[in-house]
Amino acid sequence: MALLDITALDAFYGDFQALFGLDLTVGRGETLAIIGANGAGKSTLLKTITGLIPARREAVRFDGEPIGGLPAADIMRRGIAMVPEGRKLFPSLTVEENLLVGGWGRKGSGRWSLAALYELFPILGARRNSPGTALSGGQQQMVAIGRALISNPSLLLCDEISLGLAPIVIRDVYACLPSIRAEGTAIVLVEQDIVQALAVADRVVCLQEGRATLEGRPAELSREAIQHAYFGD
Amino acid sequence: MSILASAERVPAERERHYRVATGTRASTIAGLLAALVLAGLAALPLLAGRGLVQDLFTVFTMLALAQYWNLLAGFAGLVSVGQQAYVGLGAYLLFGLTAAAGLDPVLAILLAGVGAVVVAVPTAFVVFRLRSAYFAIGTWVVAEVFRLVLAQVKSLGGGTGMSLPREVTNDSALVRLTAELLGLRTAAARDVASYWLALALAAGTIAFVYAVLRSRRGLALAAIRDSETAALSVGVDAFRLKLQVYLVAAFGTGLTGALIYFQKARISPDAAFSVLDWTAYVLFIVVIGGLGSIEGPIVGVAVFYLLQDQLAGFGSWYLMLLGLIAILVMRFFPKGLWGSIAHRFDLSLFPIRRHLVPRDGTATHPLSSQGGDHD
Amino acid sequence: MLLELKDVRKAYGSLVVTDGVSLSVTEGEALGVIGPNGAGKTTLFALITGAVKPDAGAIRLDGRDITAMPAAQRCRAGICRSHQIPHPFETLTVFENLLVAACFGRAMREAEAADWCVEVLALTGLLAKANRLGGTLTLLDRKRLEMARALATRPRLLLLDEIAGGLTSAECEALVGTIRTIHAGGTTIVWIEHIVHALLAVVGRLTVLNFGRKIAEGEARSVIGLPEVRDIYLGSPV
Amino acid sequence: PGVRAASSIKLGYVSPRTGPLAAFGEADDFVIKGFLETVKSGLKLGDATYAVDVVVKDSQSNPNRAAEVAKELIVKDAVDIILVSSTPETTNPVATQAEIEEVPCISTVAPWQPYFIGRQSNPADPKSWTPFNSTFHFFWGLEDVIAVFTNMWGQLATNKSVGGLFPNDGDGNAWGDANVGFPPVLAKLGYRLTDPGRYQNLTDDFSAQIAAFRKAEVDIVTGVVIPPDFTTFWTQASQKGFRPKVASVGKALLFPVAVEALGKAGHNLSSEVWWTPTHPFKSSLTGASAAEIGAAYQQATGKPWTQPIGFAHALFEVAIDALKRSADPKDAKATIAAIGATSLDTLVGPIRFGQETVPPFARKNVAKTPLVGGQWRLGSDGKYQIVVTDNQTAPQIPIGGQMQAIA
Amino acid sequence: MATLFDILVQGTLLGGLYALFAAGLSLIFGVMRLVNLAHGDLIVLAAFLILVLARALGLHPIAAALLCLPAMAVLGYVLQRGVLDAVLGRDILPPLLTTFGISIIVQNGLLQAFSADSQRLSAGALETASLPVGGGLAIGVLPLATFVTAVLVIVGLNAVFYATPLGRAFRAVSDDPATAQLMGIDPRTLFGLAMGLALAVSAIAALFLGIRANFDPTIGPARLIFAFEAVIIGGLGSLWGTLAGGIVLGIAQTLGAAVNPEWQILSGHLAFLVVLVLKPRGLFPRAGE
Ligand SMILES: Nc1ncnc2c1ncn2[C@@H]1O[C@H](COP(=O)(O)OP(=O)(O)OP(=O)(O)O)[C@@H](O)[C@H]1O
Ligand SMILES: Nc1ncnc2c1ncn2[C@@H]1O[C@H](COP(=O)(O)OP(=O)(O)OP(=O)(O)O)[C@@H](O)[C@H]1O
Ligand SMILES: CC(C)C[C@H](N)C(=O)O
Ligand SMILES: [Mg+2]
Ligand SMILES: [Mg+2]
Repeated sequence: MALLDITALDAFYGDFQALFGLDLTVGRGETLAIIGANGAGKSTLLKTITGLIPARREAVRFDGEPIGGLPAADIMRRGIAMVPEGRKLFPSLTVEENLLVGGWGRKGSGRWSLAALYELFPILGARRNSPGTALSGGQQQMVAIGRALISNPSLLLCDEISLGLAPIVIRDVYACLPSIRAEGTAIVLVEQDIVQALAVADRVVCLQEGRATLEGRPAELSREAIQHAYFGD
Repeated sequence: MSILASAERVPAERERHYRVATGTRASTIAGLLAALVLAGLAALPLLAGRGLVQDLFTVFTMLALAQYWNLLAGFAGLVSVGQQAYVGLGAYLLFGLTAAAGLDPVLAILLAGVGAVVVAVPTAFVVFRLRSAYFAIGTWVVAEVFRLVLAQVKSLGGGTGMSLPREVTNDSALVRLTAELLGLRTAAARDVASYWLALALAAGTIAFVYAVLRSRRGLALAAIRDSETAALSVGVDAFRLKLQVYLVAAFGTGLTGALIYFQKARISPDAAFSVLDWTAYVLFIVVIGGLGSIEGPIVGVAVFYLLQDQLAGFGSWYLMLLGLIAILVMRFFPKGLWGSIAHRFDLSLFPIRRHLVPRDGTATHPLSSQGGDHD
Repeated sequence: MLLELKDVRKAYGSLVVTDGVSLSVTEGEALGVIGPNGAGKTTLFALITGAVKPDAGAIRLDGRDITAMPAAQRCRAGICRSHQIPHPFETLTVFENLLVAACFGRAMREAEAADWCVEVLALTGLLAKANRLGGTLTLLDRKRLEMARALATRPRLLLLDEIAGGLTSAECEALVGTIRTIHAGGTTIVWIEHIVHALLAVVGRLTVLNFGRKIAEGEARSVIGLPEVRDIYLGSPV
Repeated sequence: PGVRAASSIKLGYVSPRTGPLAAFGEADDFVIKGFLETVKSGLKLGDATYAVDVVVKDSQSNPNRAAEVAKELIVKDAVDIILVSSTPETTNPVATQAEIEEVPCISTVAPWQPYFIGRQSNPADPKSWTPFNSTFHFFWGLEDVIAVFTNMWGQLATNKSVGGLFPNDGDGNAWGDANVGFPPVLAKLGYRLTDPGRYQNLTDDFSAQIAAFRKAEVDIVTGVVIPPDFTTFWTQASQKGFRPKVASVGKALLFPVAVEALGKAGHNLSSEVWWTPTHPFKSSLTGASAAEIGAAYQQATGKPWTQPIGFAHALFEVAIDALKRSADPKDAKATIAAIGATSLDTLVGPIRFGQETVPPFARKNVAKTPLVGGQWRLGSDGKYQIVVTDNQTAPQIPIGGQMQAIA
Repeated sequence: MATLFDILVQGTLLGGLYALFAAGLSLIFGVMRLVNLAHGDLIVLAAFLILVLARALGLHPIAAALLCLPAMAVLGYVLQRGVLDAVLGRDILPPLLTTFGISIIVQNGLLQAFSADSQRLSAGALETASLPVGGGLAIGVLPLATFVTAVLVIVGLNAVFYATPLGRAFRAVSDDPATAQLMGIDPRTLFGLAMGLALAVSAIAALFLGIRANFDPTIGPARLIFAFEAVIIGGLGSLWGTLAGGIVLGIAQTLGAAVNPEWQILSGHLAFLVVLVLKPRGLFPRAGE
């Protein structure tokens, strides 16, 4: 049984439909990359999984249970964590508190603790008592990732985590993904940077205007196929 | 002067294909109707009884207060809980200028507005250091300071208050003129004169606010509301603009306060600086009607007035109902009654949105205003 | 010299974010700024536009000291920026977003401003979305809007902060084309960008910041090749 | 039955029914109901019989609202007379409207100075004071309460050092006024008054006043204080060990509940008494005695009697009496003339305008009713009773006991 | 000297009272950005509840307050979930108007139920007990108890806020409810808890209000402005700041009164304005404001 099982998912912003009957699965421990042009519906998909946008109950199943449209907090407590687009740190919490709050009321134990995170991102340890938002963009991204990891989720959702990072940091962030996978955590990676995404993903799904237009293993996909799936023609 | 390379001037011809439109059909009809209604209202005292004239006086003055408060809170983002400061100030200026200095009340009312601005300038430098909730409470405290200070002025009645003598209320040139013109008793003529002043005030206020909103300043106000950081970085001097709005609101509120108390003829610090009457109810009117639109306060004042007129006799039950209505409207129509209607039917009687529309047939691009279209 | 920074310093508490940076930008050039996250690049823009006041040092425009000039006035003097995190005017249409900038950033009359805005909309590819509300735009369009709005003020000095992040390669190419057009029209550009190849396609000169200090400056290709730049920023050769 | 609907008399009645002053309006329903009962078969005036209607308006304890409802009564309900009661905050805005509109207005339950002087355009300048044309008031005045208080104090041995608590409101300014208030009279009678200054109502701390009183070794505390402030003051005084021999305070001690709120510390506090069921007066409308009306109130509401009952009732007495004497009850001018000529024995005593007991400038508009002094005594049942302890100002009202110093 | 000392002591104790009124306000201001205009009326409601409990069960008001505390907490939770949740948002006006509605409903509901009579919680000897401090001066036990309670409440709330996971969650939700949900935090539950906590504190404030002086259904709003001033002087969301703000206000008032009682309330307001002109975000502004 897949960890996450999405069937015939529609999503709306008011009258505007952003996703059309999407089907998708994520296996346990699998890394899935979601790619697609701007406005294709990638962020919308993640928001629907996390319950920030309503969905039909049966359209999203996690661990075998239907979770579509449940309150976000309920969903996240079941072992899903998210690194939101734009980082979204809590300004009145320090770096350390931002990390800790990620573990609020969630199940899951495992490798990720404060100490382990400071090992992964030493700069955060050095600035643990600064307000989270006083950090630079890249540092904030690290906090956002750490905040998601600390709950030791079985599914980690990442929305454009390389956005706005210095090349060297992108490399570091991507370098930490294998150690996250090694813990058995499944990852859904929404990414513009196709090269990066394909390098770490087990499987790729391409979205175009709210529909999946391509799916496969990175090695099997040709450049042309991706190009076509991205923009249609 | 173009920063674009001269080679790129060719597409610049494009601008000739578009024009900027503001009006809607509803607004044109509304404009015509408004003119008719205004004429009718001006003639009303000739036809209707004193009761109606009296009610409309209250409605118009509350409407003026609501429009100025809406200008502050709804358009400039300055949520003040202290506009009673200027109602009270205007009122006290009226009393001081007429009873003590012997001016004609109509002149005194105008000067009261000016006086309110004079006081508002230094006040602004205190309250403008504060933002959002700080600003709200700060303005309230300032109004309390005004109240407490005026309560010390013995020649204006101190904490006891004072009444306008009959010579002031009844012997104004305008009142005498009205009495002669319509052949009325003095007391009734005073009502009619006040009514005309209130009508002029309310209509003038709406016209003025509308003109501001359609101007570049209105645009800049909206920009500041959305993001002050961005507004500053494109050259909008937010401080100056907000200051201007604050001063205009002080002027209008002071003027209205003076007119209200010309009619009440009695003043005391607690009454003139009442946060309940001159801010809480005004806030109720604006927010129930719909913040940030000109129509909102009009709808709000109608609702408020009807409730009071029909139900005030029920004492505390009426007040509880008022509370309940506030809660329910906020619960189900958070944009206010007009806000919800306008949203639902895409209606605007005072349109301010500038649309770029193709000149007939020549446009190179179709323009859509839908929320989610793709190209 | 269009813009000059002299020993500019800014600290938040004990954290020195801009540590005595001096910088000159000549009229008509395009300068790139790179550096690790947190190096102080965005802060540098905030100092230039007046959103943040320096603790020490001087900022000059055309040789005139503008260190104490308020932000809005600097815009009218010809400096305008785009924000790293877009701040569209959400309740205004795209067209109105630009109109504010043209009316206030360059004190144009409204009619003149409207024509100018249409021109900028066309250039930045936003014309078809002119009547959409700023709040309904996608990230890409928000970024376009940031740039278009800055452009609407007819700046002499245009500051762009991470405008290419999150774009597909095709979108990125289109953007580079637009920026080159603007530059070719005579506008001076300073561009902060982590997408280095896009940056190199436009700028001639590059400044590298690290921990609030300028650590390298010069002709773009040669700066990129410096080993210290690779160590602290690129991680691998481009 | 037998009432011709075509001609009716409308009385407007304004009082605070909600808000901070609502305690004053609590007896209104009872009084109005009784009045309507009395006139239910119509009022015979001259040859015609009129139906009588009372339009009741709530001032919400708010002067702005009071002015508004007065205007409504005049222009919409077209009432023939406006009756208004309870504190200058209510009477003054209403009377001001009536004066402008030339509608007859009768008011009560506010000492006449804040009513008369407070409605002048320059209350600070006695020379500018002018009488009113159509508005009339009956109650007692400061000179009466001063006499009553000093008479009570005279019954006890004190050092004649008095501390005054006067707020900056209509009552407080009048009581503390250097010309018409307590200070000149007290000085004449050999009392030393310590008046720290006008405080705002709902003050949370009286330590400054207490310190000043202690410094002056005050034996007697007086003033006109709203109930919560007096409790704050009195409690704080006890905490700081300040224990005067006498405390004679207006307003705070009018209602039994307010005194009960003080617990044991309410014993022997003294207050002015304007009306009690033991007053030897009868209603000119129904003939019922004060005792009967007091008992009827307790029976109807289950609550102890309060002083405003008598005055609310008397408002209707004066109105009906004037209408009966009016040359034309539907003509305001005639009714105003009739009110001005009132000479009536009412439930609160005789009411006559134009008497020498009122200074010439206010004589036309003001009639005075008798005032005595009393002390609250804690009964064995744990309930407080007010006992009239001084009647030198109105000997017709029987005394219930002698003044006692506060323990 | 002795008088100056007395003024400062009385002012500080008065500040304790204001801080106690303000603590609950500060808490929900900090967590939900809710400007609660009904706060004063809810305190009065709690006072009536204590009164009823004390009378019906023959309890000492302190015991009755202990019973009232959970009742108010539940009321707070219900009020938040049932009414206020729906109107909270970026805009401060809908909640402002809603709490104004609650305010007049509570006021007039109490007026219907209890009439306008003023009431008091009788605490016997405690009301007037005092401790002599030498120099002929005495400090009332009740004001002292009020002050100590205010400090304890602030210490307690502060500990909850800055040293517990719950407090972290409170602050996270207050910054960004949508993102907080992604941490598994249910904002509605937390807001409910915050309001429950705030009203529990208001039950304590009600106890001291009711013993100290009379209350009646309409007395709530009168002290609201002082409570707001205390919160703002201290800096939004800072509980210690609220205590400091209360004390600044209290001392300013007693100092002003010592010059002339006319200046008492006015000097409190002027002190407020002076503090804010010098420090526009209050004495202890919170990071990221
Ligand atoms: N709050 C919203 N209201 C209305 N429409 C929205 C909203 N958010 C997104 N959309 C629309 O939904 C569609 C999908 O948007 P989504 O954010 O999921 O795209 P994305 O694939 O994540 O793009 P990007 O790469 O720009 O992040 C877009 O057309 C967008 O305009
Ligand atoms: N308001 C502030 N208060 C405290 N520290 C701040 C503040 N703003 C920025 N900083 C700090 O200043 C440093 C520089 O920030 P800045 O945003 O200028 O970096 P940057 O070079 O633009 O980084 P990025 O590439 O990630 O956008 C960072 O360490 C950041 O934490
Ligand atoms: C209505 C009142 C205020 C009456 C008067 N002031 C009194 O002390 O009794
Ligand atoms: Mg996205
Ligand atoms: Mg940056």
